[in-house]
Amino acid sequence: MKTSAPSLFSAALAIARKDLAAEFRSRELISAMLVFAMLVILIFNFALELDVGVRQSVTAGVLWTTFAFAGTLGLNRSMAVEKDRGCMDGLLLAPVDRSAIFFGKALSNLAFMLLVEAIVLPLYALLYNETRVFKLEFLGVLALGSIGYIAVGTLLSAMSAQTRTRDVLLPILLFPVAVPVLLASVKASGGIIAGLPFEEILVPLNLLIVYDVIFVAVSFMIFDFIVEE
Amino acid sequence: MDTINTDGYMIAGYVVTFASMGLYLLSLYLRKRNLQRDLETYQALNDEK
Amino acid sequence: MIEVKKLVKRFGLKTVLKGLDFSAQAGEFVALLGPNGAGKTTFLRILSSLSRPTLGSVRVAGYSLPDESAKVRARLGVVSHQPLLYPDLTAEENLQFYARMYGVVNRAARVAEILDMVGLEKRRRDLVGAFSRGMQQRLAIGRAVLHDPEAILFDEPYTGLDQDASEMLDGVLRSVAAQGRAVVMTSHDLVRAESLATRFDVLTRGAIVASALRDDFQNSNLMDFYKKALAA
Amino acid sequence: MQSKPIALTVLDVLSVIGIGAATYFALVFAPTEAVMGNVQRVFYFHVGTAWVGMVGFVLAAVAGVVFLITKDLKWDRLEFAAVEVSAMFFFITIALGSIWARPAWNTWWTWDPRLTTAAVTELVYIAYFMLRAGIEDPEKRARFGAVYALLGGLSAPVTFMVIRLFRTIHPVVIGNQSAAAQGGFDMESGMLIAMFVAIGAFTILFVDLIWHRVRLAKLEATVEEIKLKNSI
Repeated sequence: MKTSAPSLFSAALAIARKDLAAEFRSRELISAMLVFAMLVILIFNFALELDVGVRQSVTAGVLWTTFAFAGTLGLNRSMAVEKDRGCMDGLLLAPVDRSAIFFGKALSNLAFMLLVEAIVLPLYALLYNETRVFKLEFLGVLALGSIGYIAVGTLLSAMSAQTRTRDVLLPILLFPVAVPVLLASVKASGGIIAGLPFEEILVPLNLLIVYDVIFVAVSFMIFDFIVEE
Repeated sequence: MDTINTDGYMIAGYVVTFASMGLYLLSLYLRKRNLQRDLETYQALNDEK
Repeated sequence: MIEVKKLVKRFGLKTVLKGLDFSAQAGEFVALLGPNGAGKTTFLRILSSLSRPTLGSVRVAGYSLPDESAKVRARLGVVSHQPLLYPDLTAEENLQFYARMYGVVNRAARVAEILDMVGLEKRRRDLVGAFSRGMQQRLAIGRAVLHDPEAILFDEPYTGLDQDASEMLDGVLRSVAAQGRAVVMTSHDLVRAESLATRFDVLTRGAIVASALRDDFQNSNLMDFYKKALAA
Repeated sequence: MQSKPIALTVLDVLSVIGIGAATYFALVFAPTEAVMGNVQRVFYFHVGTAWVGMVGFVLAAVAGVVFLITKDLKWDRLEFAAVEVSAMFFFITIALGSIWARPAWNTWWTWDPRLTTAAVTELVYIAYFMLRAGIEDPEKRARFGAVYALLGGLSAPVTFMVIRLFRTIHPVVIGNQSAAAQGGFDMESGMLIAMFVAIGAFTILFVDLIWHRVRLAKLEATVEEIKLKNSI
């Protein structure tokens, strides 16, 4: 019987693929995130009285707040699946670098987050007749923001899952360190909706990229310290 | 331009500063005292054994 | 196959393992006996590279831990008291996933072979979440031997199983052990251990305090041996 | 119990003298600011505490990294001491900023980049304490704390740069005067002296408090150890 230890990339893909297959069957995570996201938007609608004048300036903020909250829900659930039945040990037992586990979980978390965004965005556009959210630049910022948010979120969810307070702790840990990625995304995508010239959104965009690079790299490197004993 | 009278704010600021530092020092002291008491109790327990 | 010298493990200020020496050769089936909290699970977690040794040397299949942990993991199968399976995946998908993680060549054939071995061929398309505890545990053993490991660790594999399931598990365990592997099993069920193991080690207070071969025993004095070892 | 080092006693005395001097320089020596009046005198302590709060944050991140590499719990104690002491100082910074903002900008709170970054940092500190409170094992607590201190340390500068994009009315006290800043003032030489005296005094006090806090943590560890010995 022949085996050859899989590369970091193929192990990560296997984990992401496993998560997607399980989610495709149970649909627990996505449906929870979606329902939650829609409720948040509904509440914003009345709380902020999203009429035409207000909408232009707050669309980016409303969407990002919604995605951030829904994101923590998904991150918590995705890590609980590994933790509750000890499956994390199963992953740790595989002959792959521990970074592969981080990479794999981050990939599936990102997929869930992007999927939720892909459903919420058209709904928002439909409800508020706001087609500017489909601008290519807007979608690009959405992807960049999600990457940074999910990278830190995956790392911190692995941490909070091992504490006594568990689910409650994740947003408390995540939001203060994710402030840059959320605010830069809001600033950049708000600028795009307002039709500002590209130079004006370049600064937040650069900061977003800087954050992504730093935090993807650092999370990747220090994940080992979170799972060892 | 006239100088505004803001003495009250100044006093409030210094009160807050020294109160915070004082409280912190107090908490350090109390924690230390309690730990030393614990230590003595446990050591006495150890000696009995 | 497994070579442990002067192993110390501390959790914070608590010392769980205190200079433990242990070895197991290929073909040996070692039952690790001892009361709860003696450090059996901790010991197996260190052997399986889930936990780092504080001091001492640990070698598994010729590689040392924790420096060559990936190589050790490739040659080691582990069954814990949790099945390490995903309830929302089918039996087949679970094995497929782990086969990918271990880089098993010719995946489909190997997965079919394993399902056949643990007697779950007919249930391969059923969700693991719907399996009984005994079926899950059999599948967990299948998962652990997917990559044909040189050494296998069982941590209380009988936890939560009824009589029938235990007997079925006995069969699977025997067939797994009979292939020249080194097997280490923790258990506090002396009867089960006695029928399977070739050697009995007693682990208590962080060290191995006694060791005996099956051949050393005339019938049924394992209990005496165990009690004497604990009392010493 | 380790006896108190002479250097620490010297540092205690220096801290008291330093803070006394800083208070004198701030309240008496420095000239009254022409527009804002006496409230401007909180500025010296505002800068002093903000400085040590920032230093403490960087120190915590660095100590965290050193801990992750060396696994020596003394670095964890330094990290925790740095976070606790800076959290206290940052609280003063924020409170003083708020007190200054009221007469200067006619509001208790403004979403100014520096003030907001300080507030976000304070939230990171609080999250840090909550994280540590939720973990039993001291070694794991230290590891997770170090990771979080590092993440917080890395995100703080980016937070500052991002919030600066939104708006500022914070006066730039050294360097170019920003047109957008209101309530700024030109620093006279007496004010500069008072500011540097405050920075110096708070730095001494900061080192002194951290030292005390580290000693307290050592004492905690000792008690913990004896407690454990007793329970066995």
